[in-house]
Amino acid sequence: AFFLNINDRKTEARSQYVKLVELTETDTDPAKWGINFPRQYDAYRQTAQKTSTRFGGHGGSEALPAEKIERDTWLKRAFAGYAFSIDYRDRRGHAYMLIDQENTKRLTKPQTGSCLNCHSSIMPLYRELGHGNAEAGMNEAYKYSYQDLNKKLHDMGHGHAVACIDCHDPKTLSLRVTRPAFLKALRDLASSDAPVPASLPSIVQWRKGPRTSPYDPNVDGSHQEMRSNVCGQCHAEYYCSNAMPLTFPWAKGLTVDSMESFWNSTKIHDTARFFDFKHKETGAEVLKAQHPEFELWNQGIHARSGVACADCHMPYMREGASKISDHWVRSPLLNINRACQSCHRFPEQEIAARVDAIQERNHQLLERGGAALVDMIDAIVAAKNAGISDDKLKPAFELQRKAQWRLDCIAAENSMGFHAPQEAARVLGEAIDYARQGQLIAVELKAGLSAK
Amino acid sequence: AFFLNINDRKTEARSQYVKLVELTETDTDPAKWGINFPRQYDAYRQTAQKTSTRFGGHGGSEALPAEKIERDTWLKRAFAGYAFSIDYRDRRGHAYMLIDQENTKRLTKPQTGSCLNCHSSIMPLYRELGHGNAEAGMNEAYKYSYQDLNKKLHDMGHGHAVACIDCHDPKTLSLRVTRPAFLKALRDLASSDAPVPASLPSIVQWRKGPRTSPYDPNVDGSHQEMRSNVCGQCHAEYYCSNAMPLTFPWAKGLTVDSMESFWNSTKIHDTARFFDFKHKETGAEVLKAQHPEFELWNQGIHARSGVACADCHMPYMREGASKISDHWVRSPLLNINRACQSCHRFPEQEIAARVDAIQERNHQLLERGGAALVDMIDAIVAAKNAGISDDKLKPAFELQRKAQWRLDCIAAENSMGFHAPQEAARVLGEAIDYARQGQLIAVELKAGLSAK
Amino acid sequence: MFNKILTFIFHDKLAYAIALAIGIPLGIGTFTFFYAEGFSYSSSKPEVCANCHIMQPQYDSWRKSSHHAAATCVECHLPHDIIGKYFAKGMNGYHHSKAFTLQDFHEPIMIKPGNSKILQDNCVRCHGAMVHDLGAGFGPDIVQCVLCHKTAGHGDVFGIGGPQHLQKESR
Ligand code: HEC
Ligand code: HEC
Ligand code: HEC
Ligand code: HEC
Ligand code: HEC
Ligand code: HEC
Ligand code: HEC
Ligand code: HEC
Ligand code: HEC
Ligand code: HEC
Ligand code: HEC
Ligand code: HEC
Ligand code: HEC
Ligand code: HEC
Ligand SMILES: [Ca+2]
Ligand SMILES: [Ca+2]
Repeated sequence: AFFLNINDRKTEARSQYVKLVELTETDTDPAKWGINFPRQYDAYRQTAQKTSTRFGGHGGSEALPAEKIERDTWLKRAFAGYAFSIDYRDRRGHAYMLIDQENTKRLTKPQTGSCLNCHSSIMPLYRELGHGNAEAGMNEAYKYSYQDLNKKLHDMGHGHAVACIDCHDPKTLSLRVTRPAFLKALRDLASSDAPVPASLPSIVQWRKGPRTSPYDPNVDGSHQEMRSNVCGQCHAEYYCSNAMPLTFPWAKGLTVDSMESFWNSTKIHDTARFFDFKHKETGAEVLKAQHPEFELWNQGIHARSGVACADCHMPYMREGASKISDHWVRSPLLNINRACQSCHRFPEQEIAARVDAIQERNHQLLERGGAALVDMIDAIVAAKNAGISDDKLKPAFELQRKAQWRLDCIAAENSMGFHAPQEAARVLGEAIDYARQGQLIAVELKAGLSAK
Repeated sequence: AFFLNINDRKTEARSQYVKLVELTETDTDPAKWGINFPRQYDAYRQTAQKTSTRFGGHGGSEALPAEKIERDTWLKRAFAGYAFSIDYRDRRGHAYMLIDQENTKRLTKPQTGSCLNCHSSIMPLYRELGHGNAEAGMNEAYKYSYQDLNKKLHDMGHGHAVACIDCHDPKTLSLRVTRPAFLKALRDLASSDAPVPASLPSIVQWRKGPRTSPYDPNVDGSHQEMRSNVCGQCHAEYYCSNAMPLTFPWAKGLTVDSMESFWNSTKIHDTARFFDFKHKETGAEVLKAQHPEFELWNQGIHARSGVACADCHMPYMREGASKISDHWVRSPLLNINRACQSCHRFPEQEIAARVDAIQERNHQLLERGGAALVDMIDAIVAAKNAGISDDKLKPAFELQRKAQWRLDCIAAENSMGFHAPQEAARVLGEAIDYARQGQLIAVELKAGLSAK
Repeated sequence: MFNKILTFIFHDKLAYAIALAIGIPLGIGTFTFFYAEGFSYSSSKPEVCANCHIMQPQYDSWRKSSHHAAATCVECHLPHDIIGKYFAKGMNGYHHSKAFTLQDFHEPIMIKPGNSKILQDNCVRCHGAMVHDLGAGFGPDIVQCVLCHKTAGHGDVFGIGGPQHLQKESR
């Protein structure tokens, strides 16, 4: 029967590879795993290759990816006074994640150890900081400076980019989520009454159950869900500083609006309403969005249809007599036949054209939003120079916060709208409206008309 | 069946029926066709039934569909000074098309005979007006008043709503397009170098060919294309008045932008740049969009994938051993299993939920656009009252024209964004931006600041 | 095996009860008998499935699918351990016959969870060697093959009257 059959295959799967080395929870070095799984390891190392598509991969040299903030100048205006205005580049392959972090000029401003959560194989270090308890460890990490914790990491010999052990159980090889911030965020989401994200039907099940033990994707999640969760633990919006432990804003849901209301109801430095930074030119307390891939994808039709990150970014490939997952995690556009055509039986150029049409529309609207944002900032600055008080300008600041959050949610998201085309466009439409409204208020105030 | 090809089924269907009566080009009365094809006729008559979905079908009583302009008050502001501000209701079933037209209060303003093009079985009348040539007839029709031509129609005994003969050849029963305006529009589009619409690959073929005879969907179009063309001859943006023959703005392409540039480069009353009406409150010369279903659907993934109007709105249904097309043309949401599940093997409620999510997003953005439009109109009026000259306000008028055109293209389209979700949202995003920019200019002028 | 019985009980208690009570009402009984017996000696003859005009579309599409030479209906849709086979035939036989007789089934016909499991089982039965890495031994809820290989048995699910030209292109 089906179940028996699978169990047979489980033992089969384990016994199938020749186990040349024992793997344990402290084996962060992919090279050692590579001895048992040479094919996955070889692909994994490919992530060091330079790749580039119209919007994906990265421009610039191999030495250093292109500066986003130089290409899209409105970004520099938006992040004025924030580390991202110093240095903000194209992302690149997994192999670079630690180096690129160590080299970013954003570190010229003090950064926290939490940064390492998604840029290194940090679990053993977390466990040490937490005396065996990883979550406790994460709640210590933010108190360290980036430099100190990064040194600790290297000293312990775990100075690796995301490694096998971050997604796999070294004994059974099953997929698993290790990052405490992700686990806590889903725990809170599950126990709230927020709408269940499309990609996590297992939360619906859990809510129906006795709820004796808190929701845990590693226990309650289906295998197909895990094929996305492993990515979601890093490709997600977050806040990380030495003010509080690394936080994902998911307790009210994964939409742009529900994350915003989470941040708005969060306190920082005990008293103040949460904000990422005070905008240098206007003084508005604004939010910064970072790579909300997991969140935006969840609003799209693919997540709804049970299509996982790995389905497109790690498609199966034939290797001799068997199939393996392509561990060269990269843009699916570099691999359309495997990444898309098993489900979409259209010619490759037709599929590429569909993506381009979606991304082009999104890009147009994003540029339009950028222009509106800059106009708003100019107008507010003009009003300030004309002597309008911050108190009067408060409504304009609120609108800047709203507009910038929405614009950034799509700009920082890395699929140029593909993961959820209509939702991305809706969010940009709102961003444009708020930016123009903010501009109007500033103009009216400056002109001495009462802002209606 | 998945592959069972339609031509088989057509012959199947045709060879099935016992020809009890001869049918000719003057047999507009569906009842007579019904003698040969009782099943299609029975379904066809069902279009007289009241149907209603969240956004589809119509509210209001059977006697009279609900007034759109009362429900969405911003529409009334947008159409101030135009017939649509007098009476603009929900659409309903095909059976009503002639009655509803005859009864609309829009006729209190003089209307042309061209109106009948899409509301009646007009072809015999066109041929008479054109001495055998239907297109020549259409080019006469606009000179008649609606009342005169409608009387002629009834006198000739062709006072029927869209009838079998409008979509079918009475001899072979094959699908065909009869309306000259549609044929001319595609002819012009084909011979231009505008991008080919997704739904018409046959134009690509024709352009490759010798081009000896002009493009004609009845000759060059594939069967699957015809399953949409028959609808596109009416569910399309148009201009019709006694100033020029009925016109579809397709010579530069089917996108919102290319139709706009077609109208902008069209002359009316010989000299002036084309416009539908002068806005009563602002005096801007604006455009009116009508039901661009064919155009918007063409921007969506379904058209790209070769999915025809008839696939969703006239799905095949099994009658015993044979399959027939459901001639009760209506909202697919009333018929999800046949309309959608033949391709999407998801539970009905999941499919309904997907549509609702798409329409809800679109509706939100549309309402937001309506609000922006009203704010702009208010601001322009305020500026006028403050004595700003129309000359100074010209840029604001231009923006009103752009904003209103885009907003209307999505508001007048009848799928609440479903036919092309991302494109609809993009267009609304632009509409919002232009409306707010227009408002800004008016505010700045009023405040005596130079509009930048 | 037992799990499969359970899945069927779960999906059609009524059918289960009736199937066990061998004194099945005659009309359906003989139908079921014909259905189940029919296959025990010609168990790989798709034509038998196509006996039912209702199965014609699947038959036609199967003949055009990548598997027409590789697998027959029963090889994908019936379990391959003796008891399971008969039990499933009994259930499907009863169920489909009833549905066919009463014409009360949902259209388009869609596979039910119980039969999806059998199907998945059969994919793996033939392709185990190729896919035994998949899921990295994760467990019972390994990815469903049909998520990506919906076309294996019947080609593209474009739907009746669907995009003809694309069906050609996509070959
Ligand atoms: C249906 C296929 C699909 C799914 C599912 C999907 N993506 Fe993508 N993803 C894409 C495409 C297509 C792009 C655009 C690539 C490009 O522009 O080159 C993209 C882009 C990206 C990028 C930027 C890639 C680059 O080279 O710059 C990241 C990062 C990403 N996706 C992560 C994710 C994550 C994390 C998930 C799951 C939460 C996910 N994706 C789900 C198809 C998918
Ligand atoms: C431990 C954190 C972490 C995990 C887990 C993770 N990523 Fe990433 N990913 C990153 C970082 C950091 C980068 C950027 C690296 C850089 O720019 O130096 C990145 C980059 C990428 C890129 C861009 C690659 C390129 O060539 O531009 C893609 C695509 C991507 N990730 C997809 C995924 C998918 C799919 C998964 C899950 C299967 C995943 N990631 C899991 C942290 C992670
Ligand atoms: C929740 C996971 C997570 C955390 C925490 C995180 N990053 Fe990243 N980081 C990513 C992912 C995913 C990418 C790749 C996608 C992208 O570039 O948007 C990335 C990309 C980068 C890049 C390369 C692209 C760029 O932005 O120039 C740098 C540098 C970087 N991160 C630095 C940092 C620093 C410094 C911190 C701490 C303040 C930090 N990261 C915290 C996940 C994270
Ligand atoms: C495992 C199956 C699967 C994979 C892999 C997959 N898709 Fe899809 N895709 C779907 C499903 C399911 C839908 C929803 C429509 C439907 O039900 O057919 C969809 C919808 C789409 C749509 C229309 C929706 C929209 O957002 O406009 C596009 C475009 C698309 N996919 C492109 C891609 C591309 C590009 C890739 C590869 C990078 C890809 N898909 C990979 C299953 C898949
Ligand atoms: C993929 C399926 C699909 C295709 C193809 C499609 N439509 Fe639709 N159409 C819909 C759905 C879904 C709605 C929304 C119905 C509702 O809101 O009740 C709709 C709404 C409409 C409406 C309003 C219906 C009502 O009851 O108010 C009209 C008119 C319409 N479509 C015409 C067309 C035309 C003309 C074409 C081809 C040019 C077309 N549709 C192609 C699915 C489709
Ligand atoms: C001769 C012109 C004409 C043709 C051809 C035509 N329609 Fe219509 N259609 C109309 C008119 C006019 C109405 C509105 C009737 C009314 O409101 O009284 C309408 C209404 C509809 C509605 C709304 C029905 C409801 O219950 O609200 C749908 C859906 C629709 N048409 C789809 C189609 C499709 C699909 C085709 C092609 C198979 C098609 N139409 C062909 C003119 C036409
Ligand atoms: C190119 C085809 C076409 C032409 C020309 C046309 N209509 Fe229509 N008409 C339609 C379609 C399609 C619908 C249904 C979709 C909708 O209501 O948006 C419709 C709906 C209507 C309705 C019912 C809904 C409403 O708007 O209240 C009225 C009344 C109507 N038309 C009157 C007219 C008049 C008057 C004219 C001439 C000025 C005219 N039509 C010209 C195609 C056309
Ligand atoms: C608005 C357009 C339209 C009108 C009006 C219309 N039909 Fe059809 N008819 C179609 C379409 C589309 C098909 C599907 C053709 C195909 O795919 O082969 C069709 C198919 C048919 C068929 C072939 C068998 C089948 O059902 O697929 C018959 C017979 C038929 N129609 C008879 C009629 C009769 C009788 C009337 C009038 C009572 C009528 N039609 C009115 C559009 C229309
Ligand atoms: C003849 C086949 C066919 C029919 C009928 C059909 N679809 Fe689709 N649908 C597709 C294809 C093909 C795609 C594009 C994605 C892909 O390649 O799978 C798609 C994509 C979609 C998507 C994702 C794209 C988007 O716009 O978000 C939705 C939602 C959808 N369809 C809903 C429906 C609904 C609702 C109906 C019925 C009213 C319907 N479809 C009827 C074939 C069909
Ligand atoms: C007596 C007529 C008949 C015969 C013979 C028949 N079927 Fe069916 N089949 C049906 C009907 C009716 C349905 C729809 C039942 C429903 O969906 O409730 C169906 C549904 C199915 C389904 C999908 C629904 C489900 O229960 O999962 C599968 C798979 C299937 N049949 C396979 C087969 C195979 C394989 C054969 C030959 C071994 C076969 N059928 C022979 C009438 C028949
Ligand atoms: C009775 C044994 C058998 C069963 C059951 C079976 N297959 Fe196959 N399959 C084969 C053989 C033999 C081939 C090679 C045929 C060929 O290359 O034409 C094949 C080829 C394939 C291929 C490659 C050709 C293609 O369609 O792209 C795929 C994918 C595949 N099978 C998937 C599946 C899936 C999924 C299932 C279950 C739904 C399944 N198979 C059930 C024997 C089987
Ligand atoms: C970013 C997450 C991630 C990282 C890092 C990762 N894997 Fe995987 N791995 C996956 C996913 C997702 C699958 C697919 C699992 C499934 O479908 O059940 C997989 C599957 C596997 C499998 C099962 C066979 C296959 O290819 O599907 C092996 C073996 C494997 N990985 C080894 C490794 C090794 C060795 C490394 C380090 C060099 C590694 N993985 C790093 C995510 C990851
Ligand atoms: C997430 C998508 C996905 C899932 C789920 C999946 N496959 Fe595949 N499969 C693929 C892709 C992509 C290829 C093509 C690999 C290549 O060409 O290198 C493939 C290839 C194959 C092949 C070889 C096809 C050939 O060309 O000979 C077989 C057989 C196969 N799969 C069977 C299965 C079976 C059995 C299952 C379920 C246990 C399964 N697949 C699940 C995506 C998938
Ligand atoms: C290679 C494996 C394979 C073979 C052989 C096969 N099928 Fe299928 N069958 C499938 C797959 C895959 C599906 C789709 C399941 C899904 O959608 O989850 C399916 C679905 C069905 C369904 C459910 C309705 C539908 O169309 O989705 C019926 C009925 C069916 N098959 C009957 C048959 C009949 C009768 C035969 C023999 C003529 C046959 N199958 C041969 C794999 C196969
Ligand atoms: Ca953030
Ligand atoms: Ca118009």
